[in-house]
Amino acid sequence: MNLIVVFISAALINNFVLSQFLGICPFVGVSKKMDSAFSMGIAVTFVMVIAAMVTWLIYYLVLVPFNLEILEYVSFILVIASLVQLVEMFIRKVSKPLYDALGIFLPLITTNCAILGLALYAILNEYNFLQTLAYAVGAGAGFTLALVIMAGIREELELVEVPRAFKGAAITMVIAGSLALAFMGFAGLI
Amino acid sequence: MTEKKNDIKETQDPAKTEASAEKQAKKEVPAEKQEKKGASAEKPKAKPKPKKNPRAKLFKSERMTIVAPAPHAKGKQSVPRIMYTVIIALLPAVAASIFFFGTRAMVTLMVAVFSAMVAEFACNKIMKTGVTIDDGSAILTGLLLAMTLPPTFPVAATALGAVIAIVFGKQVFGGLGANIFNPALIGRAFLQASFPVKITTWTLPAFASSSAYFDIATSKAVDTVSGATPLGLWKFEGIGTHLKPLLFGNIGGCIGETSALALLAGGIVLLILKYADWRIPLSYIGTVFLFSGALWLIDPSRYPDPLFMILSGGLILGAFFMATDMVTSPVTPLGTWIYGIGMGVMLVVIRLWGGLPEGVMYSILFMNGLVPLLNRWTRPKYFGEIQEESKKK
Amino acid sequence: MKEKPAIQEFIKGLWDENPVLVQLLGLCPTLAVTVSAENGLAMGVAATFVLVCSSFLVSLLRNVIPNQVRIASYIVIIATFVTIADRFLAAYTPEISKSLGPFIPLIIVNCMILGRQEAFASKNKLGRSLLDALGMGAGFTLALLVLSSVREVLGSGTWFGMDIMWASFSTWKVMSLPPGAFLTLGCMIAAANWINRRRQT
Amino acid sequence: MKLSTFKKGLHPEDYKYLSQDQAIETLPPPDDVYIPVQQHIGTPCEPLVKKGDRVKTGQIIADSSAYVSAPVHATISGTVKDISKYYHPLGMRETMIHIQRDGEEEWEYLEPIDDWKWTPKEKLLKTIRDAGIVGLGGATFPTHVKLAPPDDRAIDSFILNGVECEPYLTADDRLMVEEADKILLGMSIMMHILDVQKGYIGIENNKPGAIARMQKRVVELGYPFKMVPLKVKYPQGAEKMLIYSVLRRKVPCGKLPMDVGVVVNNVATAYAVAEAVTEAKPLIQRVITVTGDGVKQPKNLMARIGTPFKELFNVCGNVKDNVNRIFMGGPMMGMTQYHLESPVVKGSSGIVAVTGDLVEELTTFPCIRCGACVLACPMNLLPLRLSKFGQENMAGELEDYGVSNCIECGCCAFACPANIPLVQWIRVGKLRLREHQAKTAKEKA
Repeated sequence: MNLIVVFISAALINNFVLSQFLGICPFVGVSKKMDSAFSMGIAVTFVMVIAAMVTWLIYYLVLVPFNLEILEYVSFILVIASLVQLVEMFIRKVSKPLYDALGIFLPLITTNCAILGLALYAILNEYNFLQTLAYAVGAGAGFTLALVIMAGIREELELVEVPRAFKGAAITMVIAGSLALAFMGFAGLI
Repeated sequence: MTEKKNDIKETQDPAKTEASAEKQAKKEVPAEKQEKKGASAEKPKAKPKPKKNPRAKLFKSERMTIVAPAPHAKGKQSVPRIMYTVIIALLPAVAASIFFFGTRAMVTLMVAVFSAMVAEFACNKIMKTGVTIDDGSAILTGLLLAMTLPPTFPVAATALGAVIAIVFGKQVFGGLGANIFNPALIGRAFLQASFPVKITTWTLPAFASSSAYFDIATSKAVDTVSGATPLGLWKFEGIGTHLKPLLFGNIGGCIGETSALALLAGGIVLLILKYADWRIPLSYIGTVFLFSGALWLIDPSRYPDPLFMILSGGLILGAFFMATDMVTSPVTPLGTWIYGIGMGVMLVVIRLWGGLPEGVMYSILFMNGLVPLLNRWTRPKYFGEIQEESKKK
Repeated sequence: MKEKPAIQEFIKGLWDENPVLVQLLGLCPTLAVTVSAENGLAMGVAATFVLVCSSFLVSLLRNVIPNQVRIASYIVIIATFVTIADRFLAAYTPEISKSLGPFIPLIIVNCMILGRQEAFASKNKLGRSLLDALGMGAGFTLALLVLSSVREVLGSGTWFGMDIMWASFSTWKVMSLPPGAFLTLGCMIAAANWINRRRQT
Repeated sequence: MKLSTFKKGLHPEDYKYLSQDQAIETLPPPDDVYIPVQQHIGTPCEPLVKKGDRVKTGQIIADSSAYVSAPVHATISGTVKDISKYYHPLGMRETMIHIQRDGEEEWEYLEPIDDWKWTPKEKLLKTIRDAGIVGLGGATFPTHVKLAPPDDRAIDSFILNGVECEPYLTADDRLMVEEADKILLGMSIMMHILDVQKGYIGIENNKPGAIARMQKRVVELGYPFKMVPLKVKYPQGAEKMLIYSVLRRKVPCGKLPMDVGVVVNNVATAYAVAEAVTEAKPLIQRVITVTGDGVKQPKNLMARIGTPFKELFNVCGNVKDNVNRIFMGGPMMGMTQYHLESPVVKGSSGIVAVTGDLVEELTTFPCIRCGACVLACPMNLLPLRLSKFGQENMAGELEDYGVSNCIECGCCAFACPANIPLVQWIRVGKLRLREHQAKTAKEKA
């Protein structure tokens, strides 16, 4: 039950993009086309889950026992960066179609604050390992959901005349604001 | 029959022709031109000779007609007609709320409509598009927004909500037809987030205290007029409300939430005229009924009965007038079903387990966001497409 | 090619290449921490500090760092300075540090900072890199300041904690919430687009 | 009884009462005819006569050696005055043969056939070709090609199209009432050529006279045909819709009716086939409805092909002063005429002049995604999307959403409350998709 609560909380109530403001850059940058948005969402979720697990292990098995919490940021970001590299190599080896679909998005993920943010929040919220896992899956699902909804809306908006000043990032922000308003309905759930 | 029709036409004709005599004359082609074509059996009629019309040369026939692509026939629908009909369909509910809440409700309604129109006009001027306040959509947005507010909501905040609704709900997307979210609900959601206390300060109808079957009124002092909505009462205090006041509107709540009967009357008119897709109210309310009904059967002491769920809060208003907003609802029939069911599920979830007593607004806004996806994923199979696939198999 | 005057590197960051409004970089902290002007300013200063320090180091080491591991090295450099900034804030302004929360460490992945290292500091001389970093940092802080001022004034009726609105003003709580952040930033970007187009024509 | 029909579509006001009761009146041969040399879909014909030649009624004056083509005949006896470009009712200027009448009718008949039941099918097909018969419902596809499907297509049903779903038009209706025998004869000749046993006659229920008359003659003459009265709905007369209404078969996208074993022909075509086979008359005239509230006396006229529209209006008491639109064909798919010298062609089923203030019609609003067009589209497409994709030149989406399936029936534009010229934009979309496909094909090659 507890895990479901963590999952729903991360996916809907505290949606990473719409209420935590994490991963805004890919949210603005990769939400133009539905296909790439979906691929990006899946890639981020994938990396998130692995990164959350690895950073959790590092924090509690290495940093805490050796009193090295000061190295938290440096070690986390290094883990994430190398993890992304590894994942990229792994996918390229294992599945060509998957690599073609996700390939170009993987390098971008290193600088996606949603990943580091996830790792930091998991530590901050003092989640145990399983909770961290549920948290990562939920956050990834929420990120993908927001990205896909936004991509759908932006494709729709290509067919209408958005005022010139609002074209692009500005209208994306307004839509994100409206979506955030809509997501406020989830508040207090659970 | 035929003759009669022609007669009428002809009696109408002279007035029309005289009015545009000069126009007609200009359309006439120089007489000499026609003489040259010996084939013409009929002599040109005695009409004033045309002056100069450079375009006349292009048309050797007797008169100029409109050249346009097919079809040359048109249905009777038009965008302003739809908008104004929806406004008229809302009037019974407006009348009911004024009856129950008095002039204060009227002030809120008027402020909202007026601010919406002013905002629309200002946007038109700033964006240098044609003035579009006469198409009725701004009036409708203002009206719908006011219907979702408590009768005693501050005037300035009402105006703010209307401006937000028009500017961020509609005009930033490019005006009518371009918006993704229901503008009135964007305005309302903005106000809900901004003034969470004021927007939940409900007023009881003016004569509610004298009505015997309204439990809460008796517990309050005579001069207090504020009270909670039936949903709020149920959620936070565990007090139920009888169905009869819910139906007639003798309850606390938003301006437009009160009289279910008046709303239904307007809504059914819209369904009959096909200005609202019948699938949306049906699937929305139907889902709420089935979902909450199932829960009620499981544990009637914990969950309210389904009729209460349907008649309380803004469900009727939302289902008939807001969810059915053409711009923000799916265009495909299948998409429409999913849209309605999604809203119903979300509404019940928010009402029963969420932090807020009411979720109509959020359920509609959330599903609005999904509409582009629904439209995309539920593209109907075109005629003959299915067979092609089955052949492949 | 004629070299631009060095001061140009500073000025461009303020408006023409403003990281937030024009380049759309570093949006996450921009939106997240701008509930109050104080927070916005603190975040701006912290980010500027990290940006300037890492630009300094990267520019200095630009010929030493091997090309293959440059991104990793930048990240390590940035992460180091972020840790310093974080500890500093936690020690001297615990209030602010608490309200900024994990967004201080998230400066590491702020694409504005990494972007400047990759695009500028690793290719330019020390002086220019410093000016560029200062300009970008100033532009970032400026944008944050405006955004956070709007949100604080409307959302809480105060500015840097001072009551400035009239007594009967009822605060728009939504401005302190995520939707308000998105809507305000959307308007700011639109305004920047509009002004830029005006200037061009 | 619930009448058979197809899904979606709509029912515009049909205005058939204007001319439904007007018996077909034969227009005397006009003094001048302008005969376009291209009057069918397929390979264009070349003129076989030159300026100054004397021609007889029914003489072939233009032909092509290609298979998918039909010859063109002189429709009056007289002298060829000129061969040059004149106004064509479809809007462009086309090569036409101008013949001026010089006296009495002199006929040149086709090779007569004694008893069609014992004549080889090849000969019947040749006669139909020589008679210049094309689909007279408006599509103008050469009939002899339609009647000779490739061997691998097993044809089992024949549908006679008496639907005439376009508002205003009553030409087919009158023809069925007055010439039922000849139509049935033409139908049985075509079924004989195709070697098909099952024949259906589809007529919309707003033509009770035609249904009764045809039914009566079918019984009296002992034909095995089945009458199928159909619910009044546009575009029932479109081949794909009619096949679905009558037989519940769906023609797959990009395929022809013969792929589902059906051949559909119009009643006017059947009439022309009967005339050609039994009376050796080539196709030189057709029934055309002259109607609309802008015409003083709406009529159904049997007119020679090549007669200028002006002549038709003269017979009908001319058009009223406040006419503001004249179109050939029905209001849903017809072409507006800007020139009344344009002649009657084989595909002209009617010429309609309407009055009325159309200013309101011309003000368009933005699309409000009401979905009226989706509910109207008989092909189950999303016209609002297609038109936008056409406007924005999005080739990939155009293909995904099946723009090429659009039959341009005009239902969407009729239903649109925002008055968006949807059909126009979809046409643009089709064109752009074709351009795009040609470009990619070129790149691949």
